[in-house]
Amino acid sequence: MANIFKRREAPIILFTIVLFCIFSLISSNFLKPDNLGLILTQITTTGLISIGMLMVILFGGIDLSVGSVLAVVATVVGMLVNAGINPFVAALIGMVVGAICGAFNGLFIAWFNIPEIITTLATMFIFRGIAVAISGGEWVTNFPDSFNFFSQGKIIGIPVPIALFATGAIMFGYILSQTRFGRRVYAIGGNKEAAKLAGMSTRKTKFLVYISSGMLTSVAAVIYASQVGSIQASTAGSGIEFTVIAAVLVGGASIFGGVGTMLGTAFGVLLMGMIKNGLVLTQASVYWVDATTGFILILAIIINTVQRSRNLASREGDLV
Amino acid sequence: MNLVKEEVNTRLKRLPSIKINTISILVILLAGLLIFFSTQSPYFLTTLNITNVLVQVTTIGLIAIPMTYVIISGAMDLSVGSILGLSAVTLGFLYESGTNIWVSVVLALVVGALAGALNGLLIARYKMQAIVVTIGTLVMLRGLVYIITKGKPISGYPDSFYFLGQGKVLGIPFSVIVMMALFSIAYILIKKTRIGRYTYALGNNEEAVRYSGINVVKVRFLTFVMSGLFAGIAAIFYVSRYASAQASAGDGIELDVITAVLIGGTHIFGGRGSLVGTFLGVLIIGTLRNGLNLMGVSVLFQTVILGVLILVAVSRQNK
Amino acid sequence: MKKSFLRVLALLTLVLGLVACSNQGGATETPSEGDTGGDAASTSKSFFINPKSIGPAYWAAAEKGVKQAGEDLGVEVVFNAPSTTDSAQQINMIQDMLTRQVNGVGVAPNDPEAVAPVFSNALSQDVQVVTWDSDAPDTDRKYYIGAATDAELGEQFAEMIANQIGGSGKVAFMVASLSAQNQTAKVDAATAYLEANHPDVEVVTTVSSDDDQQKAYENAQNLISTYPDLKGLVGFAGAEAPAAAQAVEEAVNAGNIEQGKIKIAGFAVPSLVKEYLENGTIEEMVTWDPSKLGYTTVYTLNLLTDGEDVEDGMEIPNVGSIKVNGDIILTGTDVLTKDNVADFGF
Amino acid sequence: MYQMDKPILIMEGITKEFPGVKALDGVDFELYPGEVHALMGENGAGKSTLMKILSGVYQHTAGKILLNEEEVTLNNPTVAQELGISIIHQEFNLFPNLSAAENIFIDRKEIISASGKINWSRMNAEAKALTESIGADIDVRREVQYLGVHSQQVIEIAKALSFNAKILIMDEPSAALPEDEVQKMFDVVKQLRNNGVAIVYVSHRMNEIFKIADKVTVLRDGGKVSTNKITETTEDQLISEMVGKEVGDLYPDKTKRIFNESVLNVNDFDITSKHKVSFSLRRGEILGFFGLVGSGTHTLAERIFGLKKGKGTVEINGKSILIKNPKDAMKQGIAYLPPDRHRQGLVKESSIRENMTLPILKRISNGLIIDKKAEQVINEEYIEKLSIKTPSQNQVVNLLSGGNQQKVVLAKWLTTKPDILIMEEPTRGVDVGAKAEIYRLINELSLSGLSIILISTEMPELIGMSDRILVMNEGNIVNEFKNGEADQQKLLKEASNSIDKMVV
Repeated sequence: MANIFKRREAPIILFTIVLFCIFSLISSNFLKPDNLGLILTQITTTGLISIGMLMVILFGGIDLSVGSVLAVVATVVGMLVNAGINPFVAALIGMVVGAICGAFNGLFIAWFNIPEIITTLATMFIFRGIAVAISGGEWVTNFPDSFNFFSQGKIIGIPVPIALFATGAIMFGYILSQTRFGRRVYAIGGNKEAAKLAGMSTRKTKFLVYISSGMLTSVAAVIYASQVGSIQASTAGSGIEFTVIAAVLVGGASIFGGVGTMLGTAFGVLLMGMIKNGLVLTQASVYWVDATTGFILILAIIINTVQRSRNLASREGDLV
Repeated sequence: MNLVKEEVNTRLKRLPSIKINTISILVILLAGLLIFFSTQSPYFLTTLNITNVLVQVTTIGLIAIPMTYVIISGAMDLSVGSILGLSAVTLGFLYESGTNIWVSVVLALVVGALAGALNGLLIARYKMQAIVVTIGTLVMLRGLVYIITKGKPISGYPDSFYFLGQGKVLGIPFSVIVMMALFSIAYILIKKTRIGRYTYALGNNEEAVRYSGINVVKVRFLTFVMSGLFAGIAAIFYVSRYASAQASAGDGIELDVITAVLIGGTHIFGGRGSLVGTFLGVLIIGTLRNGLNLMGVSVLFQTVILGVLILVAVSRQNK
Repeated sequence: MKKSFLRVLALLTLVLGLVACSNQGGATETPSEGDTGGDAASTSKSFFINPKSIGPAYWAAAEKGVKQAGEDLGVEVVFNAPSTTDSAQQINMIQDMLTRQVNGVGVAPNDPEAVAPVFSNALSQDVQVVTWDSDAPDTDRKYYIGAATDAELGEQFAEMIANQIGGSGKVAFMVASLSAQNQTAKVDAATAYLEANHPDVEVVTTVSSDDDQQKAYENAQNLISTYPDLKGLVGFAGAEAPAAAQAVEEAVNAGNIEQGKIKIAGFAVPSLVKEYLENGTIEEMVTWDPSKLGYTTVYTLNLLTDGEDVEDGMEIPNVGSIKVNGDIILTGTDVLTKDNVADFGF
Repeated sequence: MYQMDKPILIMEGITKEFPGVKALDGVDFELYPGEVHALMGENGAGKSTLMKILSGVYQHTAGKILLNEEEVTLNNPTVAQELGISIIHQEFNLFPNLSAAENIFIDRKEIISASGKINWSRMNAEAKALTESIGADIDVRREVQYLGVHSQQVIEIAKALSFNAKILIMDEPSAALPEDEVQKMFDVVKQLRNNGVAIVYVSHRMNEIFKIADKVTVLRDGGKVSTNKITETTEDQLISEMVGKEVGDLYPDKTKRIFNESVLNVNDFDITSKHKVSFSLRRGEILGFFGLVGSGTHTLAERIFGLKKGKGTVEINGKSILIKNPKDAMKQGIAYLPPDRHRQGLVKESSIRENMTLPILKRISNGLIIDKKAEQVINEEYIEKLSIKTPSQNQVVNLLSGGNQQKVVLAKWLTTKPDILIMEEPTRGVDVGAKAEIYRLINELSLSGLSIILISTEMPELIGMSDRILVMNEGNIVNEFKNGEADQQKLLKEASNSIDKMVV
């Protein structure tokens, strides 16, 4: 039991549970299965993007371009679907486009060694421009019904978006914690020099991470397009990077890299989604929503920090 | 003896000249833009237009000053836009509820500084990660703005107040004079005083500064208070110039500011950078926007051009 | 040193090359086509038409009307705005265009108060100023061009939802922004109208999407879940109604609510709600064509710069007859149903 | 003793050129299985370049490397490791965010099962076995950032051992180890040697070389000076080979020293809430502190300097003072030279000038503005006083040699004109020539009336420099040795005895 509390995810899990209880007490509708399903559906886009963001943050980087990548992919997929292409084929093409965007980031970051924040700040602008250019500034909308599969369809009784997010989270959770590739991500984030000496290729690993991040974002984009039903390239996904980064960091990851888990991130995403849903449900004044969200965020960060410093205090040989 | 080191020596001795290069590259870039735009638009190189550009960059310029300090010291402040909004509506709210305009101005500055102090407290004193904390305050303070205004812009200020953002002294807009003056003061502070030394040292090796008996917490705290205060100053000029305190004031400005600072050659990981560079970075962004506007280039292409500029201009910042 | 100089050169070339390219490819500027019209005298005129932001499809639709007018009237029009609905950047841009010595500007202000100084500045340079889509009544603008006044629209929305839900029950308002004046004015008018005429209709809350479609969609989902007895959703901006319809349709498909239990009213862009009108999720909506607003704006500016004026009931080509009420020009609204949705070209 | 005739490794005429400079010039080096071959030389002599070539980090520009009489190309560290060449770097190359076991086995095929999953239980078990084989008891599941320095070193050694290394390069392996662990490490080294592993032992520490090495090779200025059997050389000879000239006695003469009043009295001063110490320091005295890692010597220094908070006051010149932060300490004339100059001592990207005046900027400012002139004068003064070798005071500290860097840190604290100077590990990572100079400086300072607390894990240094030595063990001062009383055995015994036995 004591070990559970030492885990890095402990505070965020605990905090999520407490908040869950508070919302349940305030609003009777919160605990309804429908609503819980709703929360899960709503977090799928941010959730999928946060998986890639977690890996990027594990490297000590940050990706500001995810919102723009989402816009590019959603626009492309939407236009393909409207051009009569099978939604699944369109989604696959979308993933290729996402991978190309990721590769573009990865190229500048891993090969040309330009810091992540600078590269992605630039590509945030560039991809957004490309997305609008592709769309011609018009709404991409009126998708055929078959495209609804990605938002309303079910796989063995589970809504598709939730199934996709769960698959992504479990898959990458496994990769990160159990495979050589995943441990490389942690190792490089923990100590880049040591990783090089141990013969790991930082470039290759980083490049792969950005490609996977691009692909995960494109899956999110497909769900987004199907859920929302109409895409406006200039605003689709704009600002989502902050929500995603906040979710990953609230989930216990460190901006300096090397620290963070899929479990923590999933809870971070869940927490963010719960706040958004809960604040509407508790019928709080609309003007209070942002302030309360920010306050809860800071509270979560404080709790994380307290736990981290307590862990450090128990460091071996504190008498030196 | 020390053959290898000497070799490294000769390579690294060029460090100072690299620094000069950064500035000269920026100057050449700015000059290139000026020449290009003046060939493209007859209205570009007019006194009126140049004044315009300078007035337009005051908001970004004012906030870029402390941002340079914050980034050099190895941190980051994403909440400046929200602080600007908060100070702006505080000013409007206080004046609307009967407070003297100048008292309101002072109190708005205090609110800005206090918001910065909140960041500083969490980041400097409690060692929380700057990006995380300021994303949190970004959301929270913007929320506060909406609570105060309920979304309605607050306008109708006395004429004397409009002088700040719209008045001129000897033909030069007052806000531009203030920005230049603050840039100069900040330049002297960072170049010639111990505050500047501490800021650079903090960005390079915080531990060593602490072990030198310097109150690291205080220095870092001050950079964030300064950041809040300057966002407050920017807010005053914003309200005065636009005659209105709107809830969305300053939304998203942090990216513009950080872009300007980075283009100015300040190193994203701290320890290196200069205010001259930041000033040039601000001017480059302002000139680019203005020139492209005059040419009637759509903002969509403008953002793409800005993106490419960042990628190319800042790519020298290898890790 | 030599190397870095080359680097700067390369950088400059790249950036300026891009600028040049984008200028050529920039679809925003319609060069005057004086040779086709033969109206050579007016070719030197140029107008700056400034929406709230660039990118949203609503404005893209408006841009079509603006360009059409530019072509028809043989004037140069520049259609541009910041990429976000940022008041400060918008004003900077207006100022830049005044430097360019345009003859008239048409602005959809993000902050109606903040544009006052730049408008009086324009006037002092003999530049004609009108507002469109969103008004700034306390400024020196000559005319406001809208489909209807915000108050009228708010009341129209209110009447429409009250009608659909049978005059009593809970409704929720969905807006694009909590701080945009044209949104809040409509909300205030609608609330007042309901209080006065349909006291049994209760407005439970107002939610904002910040112009983000996903947020609008999630807002609608959360509203449906929060208020089990909700009877109506009112969308005050283009992205709200389709998002509401999408959420309602999903809830119906999932069996959470009955078909037709939640009605949707408000403003809609026809192409966005086409399928929902056709499948019955939406019965009727208020709409207007932003391209008509754009066209009328350019047309009005052209008249003003020629020293003429608009008149009540005058016919504008491609738009129809307009209503002029003091300094307000109205192009009128349409009620959108599944029967006429196909007739709208936007 | 296990000794084979054929060399496992032959390096012939190894030359390494960096653009414009020769770092190594035709060095020959032979290594036999089952021998400990010490590699010595001052900083910059080429030791690390040679070892980096051997471990595949650098590639030589001329010469060849034969492994078991076959020529090999070592183009990256992985190749070297696969050929059985492992290196333990002086600076830890650990992943602080990963567990001890993962650090040992990171990125290794052996611990990955057929399905591609990491076999955690096998990895942990093997890691445990490896660390136990070196006599260490570590929770291998714990993240390295929560482990102490000595455990981290053990992990480094275990990592190298896990490769079944035939050639093991140890770069200053004892630098971070406490004395009792050094003995354990020697046992491991001997064990490895008996198993036929060839060990290259890079060290500055003479006494270690003579204890453990079979052969010793000295490098100077990128070339080889000599290779000798350890039995056929002496300490003096090695030193003169390394510096190229005779150096006098490392330690100054201590006979004519007199002390008067005490300047610092520490009574019942908290090290932790459980441990209190009392001692006093007299004017002009060099008071040595010896303790193993974790004994509390470092905490004591940080407490007196106000970097760590705690209870208890100190008495300075008869006045009782509460020190809450470094500012308070500096006001009382206390200065503290920290043990790790890279992390704690220097802002390495800044110039000498900026580093030296960092603690006294307030004093040399007129109002807010720094008096550049005064700053330059102070710099000139101390560069000369400490004979820091640099072309200018604007030189970036990064570019100085270790000895000169350490002198800059020392100068930085001398500019504060302290009465009491606490020095921790003042000669760590500094070559012999610079060491002698620093010792001379310390002695001069004490003769001019400066009271010095010298905390060190290097026993010869303490014995050679101190007027008195206090030994700390588990947060308590357990014994005091007057000048001439202490020797290495006694110090180590007091420092490593369990407290229970001490309380008689």
